Amino acid sequence: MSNGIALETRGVNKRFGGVVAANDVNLRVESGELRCIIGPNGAGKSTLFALLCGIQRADSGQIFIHEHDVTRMQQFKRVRLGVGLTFQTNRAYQELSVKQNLAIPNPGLSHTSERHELAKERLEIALNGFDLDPQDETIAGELPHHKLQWLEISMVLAGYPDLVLIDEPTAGMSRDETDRTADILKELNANGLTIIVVEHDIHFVKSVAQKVTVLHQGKIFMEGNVADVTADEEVKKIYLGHAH
Amino acid sequence: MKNDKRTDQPGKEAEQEDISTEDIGPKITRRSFMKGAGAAATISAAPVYLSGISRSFAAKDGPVKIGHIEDLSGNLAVYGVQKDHAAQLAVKEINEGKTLKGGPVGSGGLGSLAEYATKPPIMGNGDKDLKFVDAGGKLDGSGMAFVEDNDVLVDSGDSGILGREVELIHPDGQSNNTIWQQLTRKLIQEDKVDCLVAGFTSAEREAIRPIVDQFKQLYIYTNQYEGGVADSNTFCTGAICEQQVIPVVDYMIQKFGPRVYTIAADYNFGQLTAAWTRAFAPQVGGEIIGEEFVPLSVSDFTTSIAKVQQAKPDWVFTLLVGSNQSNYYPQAAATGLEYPMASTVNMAQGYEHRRFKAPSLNRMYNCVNYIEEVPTMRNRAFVKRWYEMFPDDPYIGQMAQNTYFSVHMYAKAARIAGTTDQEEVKRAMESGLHIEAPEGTVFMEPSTHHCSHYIRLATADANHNVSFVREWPSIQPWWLQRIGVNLVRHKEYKQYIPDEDPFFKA
Amino acid sequence: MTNKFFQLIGGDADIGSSKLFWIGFVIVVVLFCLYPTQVSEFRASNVAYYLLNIPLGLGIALLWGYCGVLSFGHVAYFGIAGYTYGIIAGNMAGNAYGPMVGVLGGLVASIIVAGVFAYFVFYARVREWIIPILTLVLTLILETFLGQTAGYQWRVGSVLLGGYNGMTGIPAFQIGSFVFMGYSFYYFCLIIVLACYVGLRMLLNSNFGQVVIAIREDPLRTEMLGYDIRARQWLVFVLSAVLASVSGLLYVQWGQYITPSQVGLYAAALPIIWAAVGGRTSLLAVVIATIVLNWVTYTLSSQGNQAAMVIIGTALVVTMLFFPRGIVIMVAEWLGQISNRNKPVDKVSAHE
Amino acid sequence: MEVDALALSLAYQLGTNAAFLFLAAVGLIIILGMMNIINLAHGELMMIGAYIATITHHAGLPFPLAVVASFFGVAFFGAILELTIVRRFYGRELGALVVTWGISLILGQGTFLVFGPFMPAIKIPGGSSSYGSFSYSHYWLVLIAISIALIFVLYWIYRHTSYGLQARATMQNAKMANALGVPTARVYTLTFSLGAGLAGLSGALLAPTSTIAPFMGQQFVAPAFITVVVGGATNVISGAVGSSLILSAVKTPIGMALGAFSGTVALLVAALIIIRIMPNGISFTIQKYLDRRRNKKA
Repeated sequence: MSNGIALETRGVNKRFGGVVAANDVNLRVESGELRCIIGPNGAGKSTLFALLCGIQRADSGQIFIHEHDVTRMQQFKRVRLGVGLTFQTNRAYQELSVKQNLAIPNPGLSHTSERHELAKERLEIALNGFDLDPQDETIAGELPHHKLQWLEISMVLAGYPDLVLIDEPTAGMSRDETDRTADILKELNANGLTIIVVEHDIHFVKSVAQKVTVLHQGKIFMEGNVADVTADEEVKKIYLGHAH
Repeated sequence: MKNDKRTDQPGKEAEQEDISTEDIGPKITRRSFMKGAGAAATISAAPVYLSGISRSFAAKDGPVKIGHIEDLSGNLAVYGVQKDHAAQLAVKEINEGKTLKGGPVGSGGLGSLAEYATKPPIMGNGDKDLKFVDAGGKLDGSGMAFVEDNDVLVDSGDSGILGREVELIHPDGQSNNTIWQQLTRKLIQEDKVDCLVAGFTSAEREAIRPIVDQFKQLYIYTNQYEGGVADSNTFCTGAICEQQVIPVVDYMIQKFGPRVYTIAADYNFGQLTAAWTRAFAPQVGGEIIGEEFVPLSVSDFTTSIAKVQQAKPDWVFTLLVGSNQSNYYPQAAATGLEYPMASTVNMAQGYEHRRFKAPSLNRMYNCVNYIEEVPTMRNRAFVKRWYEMFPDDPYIGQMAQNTYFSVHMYAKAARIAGTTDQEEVKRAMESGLHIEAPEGTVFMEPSTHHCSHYIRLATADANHNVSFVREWPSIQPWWLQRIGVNLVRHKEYKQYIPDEDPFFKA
Repeated sequence: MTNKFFQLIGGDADIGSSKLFWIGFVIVVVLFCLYPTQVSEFRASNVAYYLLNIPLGLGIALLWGYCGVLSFGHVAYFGIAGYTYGIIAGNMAGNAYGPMVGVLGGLVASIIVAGVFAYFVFYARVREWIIPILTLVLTLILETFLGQTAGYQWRVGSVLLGGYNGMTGIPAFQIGSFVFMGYSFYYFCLIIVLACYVGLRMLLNSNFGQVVIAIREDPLRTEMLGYDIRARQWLVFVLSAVLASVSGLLYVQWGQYITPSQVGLYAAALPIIWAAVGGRTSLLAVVIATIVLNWVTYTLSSQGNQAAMVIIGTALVVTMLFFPRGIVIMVAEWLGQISNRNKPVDKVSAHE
Repeated sequence: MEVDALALSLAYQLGTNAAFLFLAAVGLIIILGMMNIINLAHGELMMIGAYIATITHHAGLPFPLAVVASFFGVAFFGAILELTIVRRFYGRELGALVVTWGISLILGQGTFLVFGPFMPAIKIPGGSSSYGSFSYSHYWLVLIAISIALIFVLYWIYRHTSYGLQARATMQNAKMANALGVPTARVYTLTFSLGAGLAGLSGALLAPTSTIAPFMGQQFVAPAFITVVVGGATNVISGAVGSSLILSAVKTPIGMALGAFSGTVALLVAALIIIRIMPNGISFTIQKYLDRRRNKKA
């Protein structure tokens, strides 16, 4: 699975009014990678995800998923190419039961059916690892916060994607829960899932990432392995200067 | 008394018998004609009063039920409540042993020898206590063609109908056609009413007529409408186009000129009345120079007013219906539109001349069969009786008067029939019946089930005082006859529209 | 297969899935079947009128309660189906197949109009709160148009559209030579209403229905699971328009008559009221509210009570204030708590 | 023919049509735009305004004062409605829609039961002048002027008063505003009250041109909603102004050339098309255009 490019953007731009949210972004993620995207608040991380999924349209530039040009493709069609997304604020169906939450995603929609067996295994890994029962009648809104995050990740996996975009999965989690999330994501990645995570928690980033992309003011500021990036003075400056 | 035979031979021996037995000679003749020849003829043509004939009937079981549906809530309640009160008043009078004068019309025909005042009486000073400003011609006979009976409410010699009390069942149609259908079924199937009196809009009438026909229910529709209903079970007592449109168009063209602009409500009544105007204006020397149909929901008339001004007519024919559309009058007045106006609906229904500030309806001419201001003594008496019973009512409209005499007419027909059996009563209704209504004499024309009416041309001046500029004591409902309807011979259950008459295609 | 059937019909997309509930359900259905044997044809025909409104109410429940899209103008499809049936069956009067062709034609006409309209609405991704007003505008256009069709130029074949006076003399439904009138029409309505209820309940318990509910809960999340939500919303809209058409077809067969006021503002609000008062997130609640509210309206008006509208308005305000999720649903939950304290009755609780 | 007279008349018609739509919609759009409440009792609030104006005017109050009385009377009534009923429906737009429909039924039929079918009308103040074959009602000219004045007054309220500032903050993000110490509950009450008061004011201003009847509100409901939908809620004032101008620009010439039915249908069809092109309404498009221009400058 490590051959091929899972995701690529070429010169993507996006402005909201006077704010530049994406500035000539050229991002390239190989299949089988586990990439972390970091950056201070307002760096355009969530916007980038929205552009990748089609929730927002780029003003200019191109986006490729599995080497298909999806720049003008509807968002649900991109999902069908094998992409999954969890949102920054949890969007599992809080009024529905866990069972319904997990039943609603339909693997049949995914175009990557030849990889279904693998995807099915990954779902099993997630459900077991996150301790979720697909027959559970509990209303999702009654779950604790971390369980709700895990539920949303599992829901996305239930659609059998092979590329998932995960937006701040560990926000609000305890250390143990964060570690468990990291372990499962690594295990999923080992089973062939390409993962892109937006995260603030450097501890988490250090524990999972193979490669890190730093975003600043809508631009790719730096890209490299974890150690290099976290050691970089400029990166530290950005964080200190803007986030706090 | 051979009451069972009476309905079989309406207008023949039975009536002659009544004249002698009831001793009603020229003394209480409906009209005392002052001119010699007329007077002589009238005596022979004297209609018959049936007061007292039913004394011999023993009280049958249970009350006579009159079903009455009108809208007591919702948009049309304005008119519905008036009509409901009219039915209550009539039922009260019937139960008190009263009736309106009238009966089958004898030979000579109705009003055939009547002439009318060259200068009719004029009323003034607004509001409920009208006074004669000018009584018209002199009352000594030289200036007056005829004098109507002043007191038309007489003893019926009966208590209730055929000795049975009359019960009024009057549910609320809620201005909702489906509820009208449900209520009609209920009144017919469950309450088993002897007579159904109902309907304001034509839509309501058409909603319930199939049910009426399914159960062969005797049904009286009391509203003014566009005409054309030929239905063996339905009797229409309101005025129709030929009785209202032609007189007013004729008068307006003579008085103000031939260029007519029509502005009409964009639905059945407005469209069909406009079609009548289109067909008849040329015959009386007029010309339609413009025509606009306005949807019922429109309430801002700026553009319509500008279009009238652009067309520069001699007068405007306004056939506007409902409370939204009556906004036209104040808006037109404020814009300085000062053309004379004519109508067949306004004033008499929604009393616009009372509601709107003068001079919105200045120079409005309206052909009506009734309006509260009708200056006759019999009407003043009727108005007085009404306000005694309903002191808080704002106005007595044309339709309310129709409902009032229609209920009395039913009672009269049932007495002629000697039974409340509906088929028998229908035949009695077809016996050439007339009734002395507050408006004047009304005659139920047997072949078409429509009424002749006493039509008046009422006009409002700059202060909204109403006066009457011309009267037609009896205008026949002739259009259905023209296209060959004879319900006595051939049963029918439909509504004709002018397009079915080649005359209107020209 | 049968197992699957029971799973679908008994699922938790609607209130009541216990054995006790189903016993009660069957008893009520049997009572409805016996009712005409005990009353006059008039009473049966009155109750048939309450019944024939149910599909319209169910359509609103499906669209608003389960899919989260409020249409204020579903009576437009009621009217389109009714008028089309009147035109076709009227022109084929005397032909035994006329009414059937009319029913088909009515449904097809509704589907076309609803399909085109829903395409405009959903594929433009119109904001949620605009949809009720857009649908209302559509039905007002229809009313304005039909209102001015009094003349002969609006004759289709031998049938007059009739303007505000409405279209009269619409043939009753018949199969072969058997005409559905009076008692038989009552049973005809009862069967159709049962079929609509059971069918919808099964649909909503299926995966399709679950996705519809998911769209109501969170359209974007659902779309990001790979569902074309616009196509689903479109389909649900058309399906609910079909349900409204079923009511329209039954209505013209019941009264043999239809007027433009059936697609007017007041008529448009009624099904919303039924759904809101009963509880739009339950099919059964809407069914019950439709019957009860129609009965109340009729009873008040048959007594000539001028305060009918004030009473209905007050009921509406009180319901929305104190039973925001609908009276029937909240009573059912209360009953459910009594009989079974552990199990919540309504999994698909209201989304406010 | 007299082309200038016709042109002037068309301009006048355009103005009155736009003023009618603006007045019918202004109260509704404020409540909808600021609070996300679709107020189906809007027509009845206008009706109450007309009734207050009629009653006080017939009791001897000069008409302009009667109009002011209507504004305050209906604003007060609106505040009571908000405090007792409407405030329970924030965030439940569709619930609000149903409950306000219930309120409108009660108010309409209740007024009928209390005051009867009609009220005596108010005479339209002012006279008329004519140019060419057309004439113009002074009162409508005054209404056009009042509509324009109202635009500026609203603009001023929202830009330069502390209520305006708080209202805009609440509209953007109620939670944040509340956290920053804006009394959002009071802002909502004031906004609903202002919207209701404006409905009452419009009802009173339009009262002389209309039949004063319990169900008179219904005539304003459809035009008001169409204006609001076309306008959108991004910016209350630009939405109401823009959409009433555009709609009357469609309706007036078509109505003049083809008649009232075509004018009405054209209005409805135009509304559908505009919404298809601009799903968020005219005000959103205006806002976007302004943003873009600002960006270019920046």
